[in-house]
Amino acid sequence: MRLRIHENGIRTIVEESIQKSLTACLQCSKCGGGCAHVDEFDLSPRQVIEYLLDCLDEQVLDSRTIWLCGKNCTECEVICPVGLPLNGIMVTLREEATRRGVEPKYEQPSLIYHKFEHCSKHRREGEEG
Amino acid sequence: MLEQVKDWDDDFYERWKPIAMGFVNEAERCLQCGKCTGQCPAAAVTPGYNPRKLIRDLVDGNIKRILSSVELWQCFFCSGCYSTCPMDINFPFFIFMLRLGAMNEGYGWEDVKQLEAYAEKDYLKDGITVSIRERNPFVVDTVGDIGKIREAAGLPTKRVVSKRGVAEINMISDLSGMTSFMKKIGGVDLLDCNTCDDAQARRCKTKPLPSKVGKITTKTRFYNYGEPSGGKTNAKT
Amino acid sequence: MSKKTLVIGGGIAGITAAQKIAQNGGDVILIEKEDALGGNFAKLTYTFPVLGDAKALVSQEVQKVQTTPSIEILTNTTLTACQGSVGDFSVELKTLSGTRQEIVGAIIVAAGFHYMEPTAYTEYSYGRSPKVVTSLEFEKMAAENRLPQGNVRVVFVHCVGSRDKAKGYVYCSKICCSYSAKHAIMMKKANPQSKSYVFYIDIRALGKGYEEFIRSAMEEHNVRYIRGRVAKVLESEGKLLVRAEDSLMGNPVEVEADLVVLASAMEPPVGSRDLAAMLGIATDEYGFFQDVESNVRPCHSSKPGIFLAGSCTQPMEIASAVAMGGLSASEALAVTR
Amino acid sequence: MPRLDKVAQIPKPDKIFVFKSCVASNKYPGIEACSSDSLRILGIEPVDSDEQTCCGGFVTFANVAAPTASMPAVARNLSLAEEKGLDTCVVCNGCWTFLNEFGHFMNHNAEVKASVNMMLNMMGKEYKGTGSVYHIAEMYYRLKEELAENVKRPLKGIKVATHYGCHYLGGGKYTAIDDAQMPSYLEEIIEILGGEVVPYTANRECCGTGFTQVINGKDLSLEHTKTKLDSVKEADPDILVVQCPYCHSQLDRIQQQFNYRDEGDFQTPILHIAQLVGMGLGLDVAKLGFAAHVSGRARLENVLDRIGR
Repeated sequence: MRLRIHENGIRTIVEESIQKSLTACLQCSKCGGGCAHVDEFDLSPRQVIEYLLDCLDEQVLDSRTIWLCGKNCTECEVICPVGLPLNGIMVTLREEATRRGVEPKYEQPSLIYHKFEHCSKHRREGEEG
Repeated sequence: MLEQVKDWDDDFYERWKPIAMGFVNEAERCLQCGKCTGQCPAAAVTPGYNPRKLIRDLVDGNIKRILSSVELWQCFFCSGCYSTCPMDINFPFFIFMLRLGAMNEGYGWEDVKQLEAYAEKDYLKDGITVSIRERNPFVVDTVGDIGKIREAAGLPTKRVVSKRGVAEINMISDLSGMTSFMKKIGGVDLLDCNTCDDAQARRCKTKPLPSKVGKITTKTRFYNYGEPSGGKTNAKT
Repeated sequence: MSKKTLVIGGGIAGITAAQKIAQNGGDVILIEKEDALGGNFAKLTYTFPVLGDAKALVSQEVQKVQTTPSIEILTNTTLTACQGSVGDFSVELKTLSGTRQEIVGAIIVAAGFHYMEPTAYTEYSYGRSPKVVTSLEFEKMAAENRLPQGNVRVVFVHCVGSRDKAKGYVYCSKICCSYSAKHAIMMKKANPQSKSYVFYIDIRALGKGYEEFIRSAMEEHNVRYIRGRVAKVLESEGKLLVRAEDSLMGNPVEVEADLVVLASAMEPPVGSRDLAAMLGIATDEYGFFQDVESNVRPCHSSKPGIFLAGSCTQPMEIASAVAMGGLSASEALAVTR
Repeated sequence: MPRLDKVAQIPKPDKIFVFKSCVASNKYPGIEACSSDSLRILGIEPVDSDEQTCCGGFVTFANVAAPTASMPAVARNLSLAEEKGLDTCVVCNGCWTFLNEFGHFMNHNAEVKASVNMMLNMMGKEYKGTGSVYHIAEMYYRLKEELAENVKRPLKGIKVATHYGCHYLGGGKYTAIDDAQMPSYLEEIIEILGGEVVPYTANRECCGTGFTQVINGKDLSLEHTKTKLDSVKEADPDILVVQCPYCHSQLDRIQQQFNYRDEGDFQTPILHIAQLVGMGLGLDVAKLGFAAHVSGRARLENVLDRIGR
């Protein structure tokens, strides 16, 4: 799905709270690679940041990651080569999600999460268009 | 989802190259620059479809993901990727060949079966793929009889391929293995909206996709490259 | 045996070579086909990775050669014939006032490079929309204070013409990553309201301080780097639509922009093959002058007595061109005395 | 910019084998009638054969068999023109791609050619690879001067937008007469006919047919066609000219479906370049076959009223 990139997402709120530009992210994937729980997230921390930059706010606030990540563990924050405070980012995102009334998603993902069945919606009229 | 290295088939691509008849052999060149996806009409309307990722997986040998994916069947064959590729990779041909590979593994037969009907009822019978039969009820109301329009334009009422032509097409089909291939899939009803009755119309609109095509069981395909919800809502802002 | 050296090209490499030879007691004829010295360097506004004033730096160097008595500067001059061998080349120079014969001991080729005109890349709308410019044109706009004002988005496109087998050159132009970062910073400094986007495939910052320079663009100047090659630039309702893939995410993206800057490839100087044929030296498949052994003798051409300097051998930044100018000067001195 | 060196290589023969397209014959007969008649007016005698079948590309793109199965069908169709010693002129981008591309493939792949000829020999035919394949739009562009001389019904004041279609320009990256990204030869033809060219943003977007996508992935196909049609509607041309009957059918028929579904009001007439040229050359209105058109017929009538019937 083609996205129109702009600058007015919650990115500005996050950047204000951490006092750092998110464009600093190297997208090196070290955070997700080192994370013990990334298998349970729908977005890796790196993806959260890229989504924020792309202004995909709804996807970020709807994701499980922001509710599961950045609780007690600081693994990603410690190994981040540019020192982005990922915990702070997640906290801000949780606050923003609560403010907007997004339901928290704590439940663990099921194994078939990524396996959506092929949609069988099928129309017959005018097959040749 | 965590991907295991053991999922990968390191020599698939090497094995596949000769099968692909020399049409496609330059996937290694890919720079992963994403120019193809940037202009792709299918990627613009589909969340998961991404030619770049398909090439990556092909070269990596992560072939299970490609073959069982719905995305493989979403290409528009517009050749835009080929025309824009800085490394001259002819990606549409990859799709042809990968689809054949997927069918070999038992995916996508329900799609092929619908098209096979055109081949059997029109291509082999009349020598013309898009026949005079109208399958669009709206158009039937609007346009009417094509034969009369043809006559008015000074053409014969019906375009007829000579018997010899049709026979030769059938012979080619037999010799190249197409007929036996189609027998394996089995026939399918092709309806003509001009002549169809109410019961037929109802059946036509509610018929679910088959799980078995001829003698072949078709497996369920998955959205392997992303979820079927995307940035649709954000795209407008 | 002549003690003179002919330097072809009055860019920074040629100027440096001429200066070094003169400093060590040699005589130099410096020819330049255009009417002023400075070459491509003189067309820039700032240098990188330190934002130095390019015009001041180059005029300082030009002044040095102009005031050195043992350097004879011939502008609007081209080489038309060359015979002989090392120590005894007889060359024919065509100046504005007529032709002129000279005997020289060594020749330094410092013909520079050319920015590719991306007219073949019609997908980028170059030449059709005035809002799509090359980096060189961007430099000019910056020098003349014509950069767009107000709340604008500027998109920088890497690898236009380079790393492209289909329509351009396979090689990497080496400096586009760094100068695009420089342009993004210049844009931000000239117009703090502007937003900059850079589309890249890899970031190749091969030099001291270059990585830090590009990181500063990202971190301090808030330039958004998106990994993906731009596929299309469309004109729509007075704006430009830039379409690409964010390949780290796998999403096709679109940016509405007011200015698109294409980092076009560095290509061999115009007529490099003719010049090489005249001098009897080899070129590579693209038309760059071929060194005889790139590891230990990077400035030796395939003919003894003819040396190479600067970006006529490969895409290169200013510092390397200066270093290579010095190296070829010392090689030329070794054969002329 | 058109590649003029390529255009100059196109011959101006006395006769040419006109390869009929399935969609053109059975859905939009005007294309078939206009292509032959317009070529005749421009001084090329169209030759026709009822032995010609579908180009054979269907077999490949529908995946009902490997490309090996459509190769002999392509070779057979090409050999019909070769027997007569003629070049082939096609009206459809799909036919052009398959005949051209597979012909090229066989010419450079002796093994495949031999096996294909083994089959053809059984029916007394042989594929030699001597003839060339030209798209009718290429021929019109080559016959620019003749076209300009013969305009009988100038399209004065008619706003025309263009849609080139993917398979001619994209598939023919190196063989088409124009650049794949920003082509302009159709615009030139329109100007010769006296029309006014209207630019629109989604000019180079795909029509949305996607070969089989319109049957198997209808939602995707419709979504894409909608973006295209929206952009066309914004520019509001009197006519959208295409050079492929398949694009023609998609853009024409899907408009009607959107109107039925209340997803917009689209009334842009779609014309094939052969019909547009036929219109300019003053062919009889019945020959243009507008009765087979689904969308925007009222506007077509209006256009005819303006330029004279």
